[in-house]
Amino acid sequence: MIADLEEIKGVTLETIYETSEGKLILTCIQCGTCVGTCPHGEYMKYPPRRIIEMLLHGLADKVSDTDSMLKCVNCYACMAKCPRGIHLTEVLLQLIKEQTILKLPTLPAELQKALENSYRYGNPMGESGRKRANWVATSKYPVRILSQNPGPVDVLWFVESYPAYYPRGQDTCRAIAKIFNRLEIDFAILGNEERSAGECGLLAWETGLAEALIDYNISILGKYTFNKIVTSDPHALDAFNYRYRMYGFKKPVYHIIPFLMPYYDKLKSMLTRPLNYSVTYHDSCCLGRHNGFFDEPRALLNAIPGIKLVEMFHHRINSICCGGGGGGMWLDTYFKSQNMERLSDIRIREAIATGADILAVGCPYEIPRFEDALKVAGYENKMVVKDIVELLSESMED
Amino acid sequence: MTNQGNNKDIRIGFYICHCGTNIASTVDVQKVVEFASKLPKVVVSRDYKYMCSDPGQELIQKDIKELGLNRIVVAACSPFLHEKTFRNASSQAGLNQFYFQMVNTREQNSWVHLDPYASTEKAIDLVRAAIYRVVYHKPLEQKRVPIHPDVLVVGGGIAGIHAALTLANAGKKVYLVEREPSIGGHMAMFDKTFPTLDCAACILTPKMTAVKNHPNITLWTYSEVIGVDGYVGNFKVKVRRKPRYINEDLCIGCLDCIEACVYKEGRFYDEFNLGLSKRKPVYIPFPQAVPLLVVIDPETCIQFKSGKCKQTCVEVCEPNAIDFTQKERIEEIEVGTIIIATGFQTFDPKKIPYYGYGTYPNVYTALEVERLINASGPTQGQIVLRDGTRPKSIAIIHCVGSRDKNTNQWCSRVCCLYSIKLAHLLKERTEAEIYNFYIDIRTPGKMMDEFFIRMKEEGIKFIRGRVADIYPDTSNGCCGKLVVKAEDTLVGEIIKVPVDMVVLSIGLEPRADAQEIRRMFNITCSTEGFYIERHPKLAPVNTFTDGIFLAGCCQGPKDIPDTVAQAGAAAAEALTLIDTGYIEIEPNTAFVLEDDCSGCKSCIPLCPYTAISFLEDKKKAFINEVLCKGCGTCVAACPSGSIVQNLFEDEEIFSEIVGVLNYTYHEEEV
Amino acid sequence: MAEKPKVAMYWCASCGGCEESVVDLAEDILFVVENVDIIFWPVAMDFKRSDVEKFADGEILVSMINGAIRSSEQYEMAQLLRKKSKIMIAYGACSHMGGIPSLANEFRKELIQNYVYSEAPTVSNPDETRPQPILKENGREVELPVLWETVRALDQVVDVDYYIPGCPPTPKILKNALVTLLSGNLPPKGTVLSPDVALCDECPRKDTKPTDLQFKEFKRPHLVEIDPELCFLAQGLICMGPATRSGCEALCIGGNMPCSGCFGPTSRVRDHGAKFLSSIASSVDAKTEPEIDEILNGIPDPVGTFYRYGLAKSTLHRRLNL
Amino acid sequence: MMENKSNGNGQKEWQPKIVAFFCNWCTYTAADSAGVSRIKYAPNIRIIRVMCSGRVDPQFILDSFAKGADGVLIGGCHPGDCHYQEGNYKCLRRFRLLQRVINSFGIEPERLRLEWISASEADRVRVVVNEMVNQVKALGPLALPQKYEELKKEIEHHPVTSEIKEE
Repeated sequence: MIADLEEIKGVTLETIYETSEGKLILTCIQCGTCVGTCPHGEYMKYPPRRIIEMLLHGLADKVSDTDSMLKCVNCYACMAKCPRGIHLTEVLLQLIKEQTILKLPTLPAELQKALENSYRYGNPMGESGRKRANWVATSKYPVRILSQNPGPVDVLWFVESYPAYYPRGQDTCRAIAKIFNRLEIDFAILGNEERSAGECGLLAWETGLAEALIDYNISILGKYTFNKIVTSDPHALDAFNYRYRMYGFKKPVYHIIPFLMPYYDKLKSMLTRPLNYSVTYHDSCCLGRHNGFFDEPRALLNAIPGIKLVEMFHHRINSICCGGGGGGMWLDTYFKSQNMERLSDIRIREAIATGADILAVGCPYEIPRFEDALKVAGYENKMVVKDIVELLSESMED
Repeated sequence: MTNQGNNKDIRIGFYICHCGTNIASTVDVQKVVEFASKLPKVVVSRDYKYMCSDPGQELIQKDIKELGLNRIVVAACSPFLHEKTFRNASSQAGLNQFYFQMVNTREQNSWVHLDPYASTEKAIDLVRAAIYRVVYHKPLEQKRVPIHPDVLVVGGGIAGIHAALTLANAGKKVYLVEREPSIGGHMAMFDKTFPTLDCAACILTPKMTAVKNHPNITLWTYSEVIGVDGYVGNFKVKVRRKPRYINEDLCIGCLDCIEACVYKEGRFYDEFNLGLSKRKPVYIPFPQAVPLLVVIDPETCIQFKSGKCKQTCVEVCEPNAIDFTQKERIEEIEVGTIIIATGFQTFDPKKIPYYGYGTYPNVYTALEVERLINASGPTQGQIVLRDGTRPKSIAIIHCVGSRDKNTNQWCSRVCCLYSIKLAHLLKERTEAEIYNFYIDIRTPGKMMDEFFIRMKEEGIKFIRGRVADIYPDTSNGCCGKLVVKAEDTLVGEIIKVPVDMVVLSIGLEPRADAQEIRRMFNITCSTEGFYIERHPKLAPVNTFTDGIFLAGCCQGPKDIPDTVAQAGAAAAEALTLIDTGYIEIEPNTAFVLEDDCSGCKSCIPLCPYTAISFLEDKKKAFINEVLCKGCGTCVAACPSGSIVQNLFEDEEIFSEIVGVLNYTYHEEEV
Repeated sequence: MAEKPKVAMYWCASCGGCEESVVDLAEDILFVVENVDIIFWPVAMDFKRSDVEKFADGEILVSMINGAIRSSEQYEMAQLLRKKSKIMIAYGACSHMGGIPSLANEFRKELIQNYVYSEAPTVSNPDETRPQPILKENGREVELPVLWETVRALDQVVDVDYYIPGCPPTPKILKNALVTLLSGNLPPKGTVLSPDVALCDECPRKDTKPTDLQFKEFKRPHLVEIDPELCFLAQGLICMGPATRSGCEALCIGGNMPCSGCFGPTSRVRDHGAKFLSSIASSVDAKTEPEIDEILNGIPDPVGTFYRYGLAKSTLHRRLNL
Repeated sequence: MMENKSNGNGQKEWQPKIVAFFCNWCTYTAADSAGVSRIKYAPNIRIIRVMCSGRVDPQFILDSFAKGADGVLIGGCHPGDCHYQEGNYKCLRRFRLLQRVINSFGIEPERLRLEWISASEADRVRVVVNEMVNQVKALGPLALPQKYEELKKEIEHHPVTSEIKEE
């Protein structure tokens, strides 16, 4: 499922066949599964199957002359279903996307702004870097900030930008602070020193920006002594696990959900307040399809007393992307201008069809996207979007 | 060192084969010939275009006679292919055939290397090794093992049935062992067969009855082979016969007991109909079952579960055939040859969750549809969905689980054609719109492509694109349809087709227990789990174990005509052995040098065949040549070097080591 | 009166046990004295090298050399005696196969000398005095023997006709050998003068060895109480008997100690240790690597165990990464 | 590729020689099948056929090293799949101990490798042979015959003596 990092490091469209990952492209049988499963396949002039055939015929330039690849939301669906096991998302499509962005006369404004902000402020929203740790003051439970208290720590919690600044994201932060404290985990955050992990930059194939952020974060992380990184953002998880590694970063990195699994028994004993909700869980692309964590989020939800889990039609490996990945978070206006339906709107219809009260998620992008989609669907009072950690915290009596 | 015989008069002939250009294009044949001619004791060194041809063999024979050669080395292909050929050629010229040694210059050299220099160097090293080795060869006699004339056929599908009948008609006694209560296998489940559309039952049932009635066939259904011992010609086989709880000799097949069962309706999963219908605890798998004997399923029968059944079945059975006390029996038989025809299983489509099998009731497997179409099936041939309605649109999805790295990588060969056949039958019975979603249509074989074209003419739709997603239609006026989403790759558009029924054309795969069966019979499996034939072209039904043959889909997916042809071939191979009466086996057995043995007993526990025993009177170890299979493990482990393996003597291998390493050459170099 | 055959005896790198074994002949020594003329035996009588040099080539009937060859002097003496003798016999395990001294082949010479002359806890050598090949004193220069890097068996430096095995050879073996040699009815060159069957053949415990022996663990003789009747291998103790020539009358076994292999392998075996290793390891009662290793770790020093007397004559001769 | 390249001057890059003992039923057959599939691998390997990996006498392995092999590869059937039931286990047990022994003799354990390659794993032959050739190449020549020649020199002359005379 996951490409060999050593192999894809520094690979270009010219050298792609020199790697065994790249050679897989030669085995494409043109079955069209990638196109059929691509959430934006209908809107691409050159969807993945055609890109492969164009590439094989030396016509890759023609593909990057169009905006086809800008529509890729890095959802890994084509890769997950490819019968030839071609690492489309990780290897081929990113290279085409890089070329596409280079050739575009102007980037869509919203994306342009997000990238600029990330560069200047270390977060895509353009918030002040000095306010990054402000949320800590609102937490009922203590959160140690390394820059103020730099001693060794077991878990370095990489908060990331959405959770740090966005109000609903801060809810998840407080939930995590509570869970960590209750589980007696030795943890700390970087605080204002932290900057976006750079995954959004990477997925939009703004390599220079991504490298700047990676260099910065690696140097900051190098100042402190810790054993592992935990983050609630699957995109940061991917950035650390697949990109930072290429730049020599070695520490283990976990997403909060699988990280909590070894504490399952202890955690479950603390979940005493019943939450009598019907819940449907949306598999995040990065957490699920890319990293294979399908059972863990469901196990944690099922640990909460009172919760009844119902599934949407598309779940686990067949889940539909919320549309936020690959820079999609800042392309909604652009997509709309192309008459494309928002993926979060499509997804929310399936969620509503389950009749669930709560749409549980495991990625900070999903909360704002789905909350907005619920509003558009006129459903904002009937269904609530919540991160799994929020539900865990809610069930945990103080 | 032990005395290796009189080496003075050794006269070696060396020959290298060009194999057309197969060897000669990579290996510098001339250089090897020249090199070999200079080695000690080599009298003649030649090359020839095709050594295995008659003139090639005659060349050797002429040299043996005229030049008095007494050792022959041929560098050609793998010994698996032509060692016998050259041994025979040598022996026809009056030389003991074991004075021959072969060098593998093709499969393990010219075909696997690109650089002619390195290939030639390798060939020279291996030729040197063979020439050094052959000096130590001894004249040996081939052992003859008598062949027990009885045959065991494992598996009662069409392959096993055909093989058994062929052998029985030739007058041989056959044991046919089938795991299920009836023979017939998968073919009995089918409705019609492609491309002729004749009814499977019509052509299969007469053969099934013939098996039952044949005086030379012992048919054991509901039975499993649980142990195999021995070797070609003399296998000892253990068969477990599971209790049916019916006295087979008394049951007359009236089926009154089924009628009389306390369960008025079927309540339990009907294996033969894949759960599309329900059966009672007392049942027959299908109306044409052979033997027509009922079975009682102890898992569901009230008598077995609580012991408190009214036993209405017993009351009604006039011949008093029902016997709840029946126990399993173990039969032990001796046979000379074995035909494995254990068949296949179908791919479990739940492994591809996005096709919704098991989630959406209207997603069926092709095998389930075979049962639906079949007049003796759960709906008496009516094509109706689980809610009783008749589908108006049907999608058939090809290649389910096949050609896919995530599931099975191979093409199952039969799915295209059976999908096309099902499309025809479904259209004929329902007049529904039929969409075939395919990656490639593969219709090789006699009348097969013609069949495909005919079906196109019938108006069946073919869409080139692998289905990416199946989900319920939730559009306005939601109708319970399923949306099949794929890219129509020829048009270049994504299509979403709402259909009433989805048929998954699941591929064929090895049975789940293929590995256990393989171990039991000591045959080999490919990584996929299909049994490997000895040679894909020249020995397609043989295995690497002498006396065991393959027939049908256990060797790889194939259709009915190919299965029957292979079953016939397997039967013919067995017949050849039986009618020859014996088999010559390699004399590579080990023997103890009695004078030298100290009787330390180290070797005795190492032999898996208990061929080594301790002679209490002499206080020495003794190897029973008949039981020895010639692995050489005891030889390697004998601490005083007192066991010798024919064909693989220590000195023979030591001289090969010296040869491949060009040992003296290195010394000169220093 | 016909002249008695001349016999020479010499020791090289050895412990002296072989010389002792001649004396162990007891009254049979009279048979020796009666039949041969001992013309060179420095350990027992006062002979000089020059005495040997005076003989014509081949004038001595038999030279018996015990001890391994590991210095230039020993090599020169072996060469000299070879030249002067009709028959050269390697006497005892060291001469036959390198013996205990050839365990030095597991190390570099430098390492051994460092230990012996400096590092050993009992050594006080503040001046770091070391053996020198040349001694200069009073204007004279004396060349002294040089210690070799590699310890060798006799036949690795000179041509050897027969071998008398054992550490040391037993009186019976020696007497039989002498009788054979004096009879003039000589066996083929290269023969080891003891039966070419492994020791189990004459072992009193042979019958106690089971036919289904599997090793679940290996024990070490100094750590367990040894059953005086039962086959050592059946007790989990390494006994080289199955791989070692007989002829010693199982003396060690009689003393309740397992065979350590001093008679060397049979003629059909090239590498004593490898062959024994093969038989022992084959019967280890485990199928997974960790389990196999756990059992085999019960043999802490396989080289020292399997090649105790024969490292010089083993296939690999010595440690090779010098 | 690891082909033996000879340049114009007739000088060769050093190429390791690997002696392989392959069992008749699995690994030898797999090597044949690699040929039939035209799978290419390094030509440094010299295959000696034995009926079973259980026939591989440790003496063969030591002798191969002593006679100039830079590496020895043993190929047998997977555990549980031995054509002779358990010969491969016997081979494995000897191999585990022998590896300790060769290590004591100063031969890197990587020069001796045991691999289970079934008849169907033709490509595994390529992978294993290439891996082993690369591994042995990295270790450099073992060259025992040459080392023995070198060691023999001390028999004939006294290096220390000659040094002193130079003074």
